[in-house]
Amino acid sequence: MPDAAWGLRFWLRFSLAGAALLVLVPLLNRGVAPDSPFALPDYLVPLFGKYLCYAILALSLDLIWGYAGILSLGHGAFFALGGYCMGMYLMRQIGTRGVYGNPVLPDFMVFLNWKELPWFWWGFDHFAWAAAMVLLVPGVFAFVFGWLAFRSRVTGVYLSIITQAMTYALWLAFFRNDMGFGGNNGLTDFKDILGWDVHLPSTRIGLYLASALGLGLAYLVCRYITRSKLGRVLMALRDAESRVRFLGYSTTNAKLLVFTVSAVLAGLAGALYVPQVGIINPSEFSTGNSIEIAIWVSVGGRGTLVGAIVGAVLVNLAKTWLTGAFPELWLFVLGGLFVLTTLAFPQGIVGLFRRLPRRRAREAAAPPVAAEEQA
Amino acid sequence: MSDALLYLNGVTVSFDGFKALNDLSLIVEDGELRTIIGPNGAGKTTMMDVVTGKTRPDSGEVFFRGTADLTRLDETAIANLGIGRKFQRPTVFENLGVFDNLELALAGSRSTWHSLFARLDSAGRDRIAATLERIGLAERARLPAGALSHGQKQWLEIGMLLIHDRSLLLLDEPVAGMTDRETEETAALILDLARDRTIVVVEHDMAFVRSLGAKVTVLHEGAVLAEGSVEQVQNHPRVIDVYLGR
Amino acid sequence: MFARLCRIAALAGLLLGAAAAARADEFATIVAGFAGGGFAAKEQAIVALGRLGDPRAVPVLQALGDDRLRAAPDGRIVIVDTAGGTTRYADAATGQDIAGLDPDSLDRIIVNNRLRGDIEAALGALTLFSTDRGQRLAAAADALKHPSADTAKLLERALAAERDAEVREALQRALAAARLFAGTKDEQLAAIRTLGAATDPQIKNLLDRYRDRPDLDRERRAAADAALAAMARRLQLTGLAANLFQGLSLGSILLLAAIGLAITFGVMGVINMAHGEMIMLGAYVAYVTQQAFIALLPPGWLDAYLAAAVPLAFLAAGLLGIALERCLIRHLYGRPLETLLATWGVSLILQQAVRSIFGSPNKAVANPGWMTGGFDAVGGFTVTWNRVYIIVFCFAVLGALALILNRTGFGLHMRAVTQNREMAAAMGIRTARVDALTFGLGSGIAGMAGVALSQIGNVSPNLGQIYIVDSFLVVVFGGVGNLLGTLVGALSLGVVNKFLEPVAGAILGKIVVLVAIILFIQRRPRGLFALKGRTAEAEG
Amino acid sequence: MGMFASMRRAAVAAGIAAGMAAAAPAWSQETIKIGVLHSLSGTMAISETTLKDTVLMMVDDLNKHGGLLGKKVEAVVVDPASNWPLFAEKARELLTKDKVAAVFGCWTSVSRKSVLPVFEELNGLLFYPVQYEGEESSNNVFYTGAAPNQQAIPAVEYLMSAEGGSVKRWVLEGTDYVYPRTTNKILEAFLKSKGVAADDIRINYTPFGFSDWQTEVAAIKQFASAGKKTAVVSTINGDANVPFYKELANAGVKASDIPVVAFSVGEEELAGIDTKNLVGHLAAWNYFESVKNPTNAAFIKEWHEFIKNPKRVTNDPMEATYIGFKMWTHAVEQAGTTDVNAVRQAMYGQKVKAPSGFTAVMNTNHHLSKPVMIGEIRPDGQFDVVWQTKEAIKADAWSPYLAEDKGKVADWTYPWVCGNCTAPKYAEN
Repeated sequence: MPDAAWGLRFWLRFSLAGAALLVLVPLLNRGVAPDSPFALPDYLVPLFGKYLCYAILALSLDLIWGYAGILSLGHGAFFALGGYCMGMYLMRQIGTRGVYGNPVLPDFMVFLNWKELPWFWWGFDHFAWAAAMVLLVPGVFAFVFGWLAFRSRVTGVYLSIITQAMTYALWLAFFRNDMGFGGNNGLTDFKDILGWDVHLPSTRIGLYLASALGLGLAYLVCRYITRSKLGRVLMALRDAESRVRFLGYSTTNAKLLVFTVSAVLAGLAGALYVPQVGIINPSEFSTGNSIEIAIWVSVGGRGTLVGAIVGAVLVNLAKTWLTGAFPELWLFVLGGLFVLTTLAFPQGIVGLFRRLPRRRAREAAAPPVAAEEQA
Repeated sequence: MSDALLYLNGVTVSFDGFKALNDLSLIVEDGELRTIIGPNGAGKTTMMDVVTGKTRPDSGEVFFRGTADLTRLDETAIANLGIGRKFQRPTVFENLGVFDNLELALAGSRSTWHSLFARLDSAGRDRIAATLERIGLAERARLPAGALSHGQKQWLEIGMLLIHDRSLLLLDEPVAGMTDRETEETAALILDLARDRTIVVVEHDMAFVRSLGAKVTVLHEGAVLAEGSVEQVQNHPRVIDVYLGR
Repeated sequence: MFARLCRIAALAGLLLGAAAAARADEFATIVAGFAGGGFAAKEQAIVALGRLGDPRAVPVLQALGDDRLRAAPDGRIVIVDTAGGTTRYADAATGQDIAGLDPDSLDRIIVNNRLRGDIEAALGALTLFSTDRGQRLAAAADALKHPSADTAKLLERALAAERDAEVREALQRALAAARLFAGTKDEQLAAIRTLGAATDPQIKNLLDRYRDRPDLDRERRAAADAALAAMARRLQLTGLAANLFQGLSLGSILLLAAIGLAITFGVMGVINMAHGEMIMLGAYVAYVTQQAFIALLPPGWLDAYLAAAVPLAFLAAGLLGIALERCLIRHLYGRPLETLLATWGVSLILQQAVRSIFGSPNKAVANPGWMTGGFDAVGGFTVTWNRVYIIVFCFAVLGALALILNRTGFGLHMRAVTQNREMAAAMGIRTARVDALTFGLGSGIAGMAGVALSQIGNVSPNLGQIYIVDSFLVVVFGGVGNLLGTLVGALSLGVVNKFLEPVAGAILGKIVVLVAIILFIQRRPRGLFALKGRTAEAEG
Repeated sequence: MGMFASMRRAAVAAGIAAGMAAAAPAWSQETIKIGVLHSLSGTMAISETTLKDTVLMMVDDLNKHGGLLGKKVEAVVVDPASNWPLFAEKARELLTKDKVAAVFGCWTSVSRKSVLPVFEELNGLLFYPVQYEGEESSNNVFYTGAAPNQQAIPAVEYLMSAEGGSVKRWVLEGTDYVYPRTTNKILEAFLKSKGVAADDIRINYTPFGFSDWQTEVAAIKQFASAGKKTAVVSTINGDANVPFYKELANAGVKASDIPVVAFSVGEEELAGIDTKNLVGHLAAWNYFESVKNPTNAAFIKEWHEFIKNPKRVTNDPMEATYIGFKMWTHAVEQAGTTDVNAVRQAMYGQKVKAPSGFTAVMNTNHHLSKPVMIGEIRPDGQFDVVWQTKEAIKADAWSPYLAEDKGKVADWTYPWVCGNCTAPKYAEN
C-alpha cells in the first residue's frame, strides 16, 4: 500500500500546495501594488515565515506523539538548540558592528570581560559548520537522551515529565550568563546572513521561501517514515508495545530513530525561526512553550501530518490576532479553545473534515488495548 | 544440558512472597506438540512469560536449542530466535488493518533501518494472501483489526504466528471464548501446524485438550504435578485431588 | 559607632552620679527640639535625651523610633498611640493626653537609619537599667555588638545590679568582649574563656580580630587559638544543622505543593496542569480572608485569619476541583495526555481570571504575629517561625490525608475505584461520585498549600507556575500513586538542594538536582517507591 | 490533500491579514495613533500593566484637553505576553499595520533589545520608561528611566557617607540578567575606586523568580558579622523580591544593622509585601509617591480617579512614562507634525515639570536629566525621602567606570550624530 500513497494524485496536490506557498506570498507582497486590497504588507512576511517554522516544529512532534505515542514535553528544547546554533552564526557575522566593536567576541562576552572565544563557539563563523550543528546538536542530544530513556523503558507520562525536566534544566542553564550564550538577553541584534542584510524585505522573502522549502522537506520525511513499514511498527507499538517486541521488533531502536529524526526537524525549525524573529533567548526553553506545541498538534489533529501543520498555523494566527484585538481577553479565548478541542473534537480540526470509519472503530476498541498494556 | 528444543530447569519466580513458579523443570523436544493444563494460578502464563523473556526468573536456567540462554535475552531477541507467542486475550494491533497486522508478522528482517526502507515484494504479498485465506479473513483484509469480532481476532493472531515461521509456538488458551465450531477448526489448524513446528498449548478446556491428543503436562502451584497422555494424567490420583478436591 | 558608645559611657557616668534629677523644663525644651529641623538637630535632641537619663525619655524615643512622634501646628510634640484599635494623642513633654487633635494637621517626624541607631544606643543605655527584662536583654546584646573600653564600666554596674540569670550571662559576654580589648592580661584570659564558651560567628570574628593583634604574648594567643578552634568545630556542626533545617523547610514546601498532585495525578492518573492554579487560588483566598478580617473584625482578631483561611481555601479549591472533574476531566479518563492539554487550557483561563479580578500586581499577605520573626538557634542561625509552622502544617496535612485514605470509608472506596473500577462499580460504589470527591480532595489540599505558600512567597497570578514543574517532578521521583514516596522524594530533594546551594550556587544546584532526577528515572522508571499495576500508565 | 487544505487556510489568513492592513490608513486620517507595548499577561504583567494604564490615563487626559494638533489621540494596546520574540512581532505590527506615531513600552532589557532592530529598521519612536543598565543609545529610543549614574552610584555614595551609616562592607545581590550584571560591574569598579577591598565585596546572582532565600540571607548575616558596617545593594528582579524581603524580615535583619538598598523595588512592589518589619530599608529612585508638590498631588489625584481605586500607588516608572508622554506631546506640538524625524529634533532640550518636583530635561544622548532620591521604607509601604540631589543629574549612556566604555560618546546632534562613537561623525572645519 505505500506505493499508492506516493501516487500521482499525491504529488499533484503536494506540488500544488508547495507552489501556492512558494509563489503566492512573494507575489502578493512584491508583485501587487501596495494599496490594492490583495497586497500583503511587509510585516506579514516574516510572520508567515514564523508560522511555517512552527508548522515544522508541530510536524516533528506529531511524528513521535501522533504516530509513536511518545509525548515529548521538551521539544521546545530541540527547537531552541537549533535556534541557538543559528544565532551563534548570526552573532559571529556581526563582527565589528557590535556595540564594543570587537571583531571576534560578541558584545555580551566583551562585557563579561571574557578574553577569548570559548571552544564551543569555534567554527560558528562558517555557515556550513553552523548548519551542520543546527542538525547535529539537537540530534545527538535527543539520541543520548532517548537512548537512556527508551532503553530503560521509560514510557507515557514518565517520559513526558522527564522531557519536561530536561527542558527546564536547559532553561535554567541558558539563563546563566556564565554559560556563554548571552544569559537572559540571549542572542540578538543580528546584522546579516550569508552576506544579505536580514532586515531587507528581499532577505525576508528569501527566509520565508527557505522556511516553505523546509516545511515541504519535513513533510515529505515525516510522510515517508509514517507510510513506511517502520511507520506501521510505530503505530503498532503505540497500541501494544510488548506485543511488538514479541513479534521480534526492537521498539527501543524504532523509538530512538524517530525521536532523533523528530529532534533534528525541530532543530531545523528553530534555525529557520531565529533569523526571522531576530532573537533567540532562554525563554524558548520554557516548559510552557513545549506544552503549547503539543496543543497545536492536538488542535489540528493528532496522528495526521496535515493536522499538525494546520494546528500550528491556525493557533498562532489566532494568537497574533487576539493579542492585538483583545489584549485583555485573549488568554480566555485561547484557553477555551484548548479545552474545547480536547472535549468536543479529540480528532482535531482535520478530524472534523474527514470522518473515517476506522477511527470510529479505534474509539470503540481503545479500552481493551489499554487494558492489555496494563497486564 | 540436553539437545531438547526447550529446556527449563529449577525455574523459580516469586512476586513479593508468592511463588508463581516453584523449581519448575520442563523439557520440550523438537517437533513435539505439548499441552499444559492446570488450575488457575498454577503458573502456566508465568511459565510462558519466562520463556518469552517478559519475566526474569529469580533462579533456574532456561535454554533454547541447548545453546541460547533465554534468561539473558530480551523479548525481541527471543522472538527472533523463532519463539512465537499467542496471548490469552487476543492482542492484535487495533489501529492497523488486518493486512498490516500480517505484514508486520511476516518473516523477514526486523532491523529498524530495514523496516524504514523495506518494500513488500510479491512473494510476501502472496504469503499474506494465502494466510488470509487460511484464517478466513480474506475479504476483511482492509478493515482495521479493532473492528474484528473476538473469534476473528484470535484467528488473526494465529495467522500472525503462522506467517512468521517460528520453530516454537506458545499458545495461551487459543480457544478461550470461541464457539464449539471455531474450537474444532482451531484444533484442526493446530494439529496441521504441529506437523512442521513445535507447539506448546496452555488450555483449560479438557475436551479441546483431548481433541489434540498430545502429551499433557499438569502444572500445580508452580511445579509439574504429572506428565503423560490424557488418559494417564486423568487417572493420576494427585491430579484428581487437585482438580476435584478431596 | 564609637561616638555612640562614648555617649553611652558619658551617660553612664551621669546615671551613677545620680545627678539625673533633670528638671522638667529642660526635658521639655529638648523634646521640643524634634519639631522641624534636619536630621542633625534631631540627632542632638536624641543624644541630649539619652544624657538626661530621664525615664520619661523612653516612651518618646520609642515613639520616635517607630514613627509615632508628630509635631502639632502649635509646636507641641505629640506621641500617637494606636494600641488597642483606638488612636490616642499624648503631649510628649508632659505625658498628658490631648483630645480633639486634627490628625491631618500633625507633621510626621522622620528619622533615618543613622538616627535609629542613635535611638537604639540611647535606649540601650537607658534600658540597661530598665525594669523590663526584655529591654535589658536587648541592651546587653547591643553592647556586645560594639565592644569598647568605655562600655566596660557601665556593664560592670549593670551586672552588679542584675539578678536575672539569662541577662547576667548576656551582660557577662558583653563585658568580656569589652575587656578583651581593654582589660588587664588576666581579665583578657578570663574574657577568652567566657567568650570561648559561646557559639556565635560574631564572637568568633571578635576573637579572630583579637588573635591577630601583634602585641599578644604566646599564652594569650594560645588561649585564643584554643577557644577559636573549639568554636569553629561547634560552628561547623551548627552549620550542618542549619543546612538540614533549610533543606527540611524547602522540602516541606515542595511536599505541600505536591501532595494534592499525588492524589489527582498519582492516585487518579489525571495530569492536572491546573494544579498550580489551585495553589494560587488558595493563596488568594488567604489574601481575601485577611482583607475581610481587617475590614470586619477588631484588629486583635487579625492574627487568627489563617485559621479561617485554611478551611476556606480547602473548600474553594476543592469545589472548583469537583466542578472541573464533573465538567471536563471525567470525559477524558483513559486519555491522560489529552487531559494534560485541556487542564493547561484551564490553567490559562484561571490565571487570566485572577488577573482581571485582582489585577496583576502582587498582593500583600502578612504573617500573623505568631508567625513573624524567628528565634536565634545556636551559631547565629535564625530559625524563622513561618517556616517552622509550615513544616508542622505540611506534616499535619499529610497525616490527615493518610488517615482519610486508610481509615475512612471514603478512603476505602477511593482505593477500590482506582484499583478496579468495574469491580467497585459492581459492588455498588458510585464511582463517578468517588472520582469527583477524590479530585476535589486533591484540589482542596492544593488550596491549603496555597495558604501556606502565601506566608513565604508572593501572591500573584503566576504563583502556580512557580511550583507546577517541581510538583510533578516530586511525584514522579517519589513514585506515582505512593504518598510515602512523595514524602521521601520531596524532603530528599529539598535537603539535597540546600546542601548543594552553598557549594554550587542556587542555579547550578538546581540544574544538578534536575539532571540527577532524570538519570534516576532511567535507573528506576517507576520512581523511588514503585507500585505494581498502577493507573497513570496508559499512553495517549 | 493535507498540504492543500492547510494551504487554503494560509491563503485565507493572508487575505484577512491583508484586509486588516489595508483598513489601517483609512483611520489614521482623523486620529493620531500611539502604540502601547507592555505585557498584560505572563511573568512581566505584574509590573507592566500599570504602565499600560498610565499611558491610557495620559491619552485620556490629552483628549480631554483637545487632543493633539486638533486631532484625537488613540492608543493601540497590544499584549506581547512577556514573550520576547512576540515583542518584536508586535512592534513591527504597530509600526507597519497601525502606523503609530510613537510607542510607549517595554520593561525588561531583553524586550527592549528584541524590539530595537525593528524600531531602527522602520525608523519608529520608542519611549522606554524603566531604570536600566545603560550601555546603549539608539536614535529611535528615548530612555526616560534612570541610568546607573542616576540610581546606583548615588545610592552607594549615600550609604558610604556618615549620614547613611558609613558602610564599609558590601553585598551586591542580584538576579542573573544584564541589568544587575552591569550595575554590579559598575558598582564594583566604583567601590574599588573608593578603596573598598575586594574581600569586602560579595557578589551573588540568583535565577528569575527565585523563591527560597534561606541560604542567601543566612550567608548575608554571616558576611555582615565581620564587625564592619555592612549593606546590601539589591538588584533583585520583581517576583523574587517578596520572598527575599519576607525572609529578611523574619530572619531579623534590621535596617539599622544591615540596610538593604534596592533599585527595582518601589511603591508598587511594596504593595505586595507586608512592610511592618522592613522599616528603614532603602530604595533609590528619581521619584517617590510621598514627595510633596503640586504636580505630584495632581498626578496622584488623576491616577486615582482614572484607575477608580484610591489605594493604588504611583511609582518611578509611572513618572518616567508621564515625563516621556508629556515631552512627546510638546515635541509634536512644536514640530506641528508627528513625523518621527521632526519630533526627534524637537525632543532635544524638552523640559517637563515632573511629579518629582524637579524639571526633567531631555538630553541629546536620548536620556533624561532627573533628580536622584534615596527613600527609606516606612510602615505604610511608602518611602521617606532621606536624601536627594540638589539638582537634576544628567544620565550617562556610557559609564565612566567601565574600561570598555572609555571615550564613548552618545550625542545625536551635529557634529556627533551618533550613540556609540569615540569621534564625531562629522568633523568640524
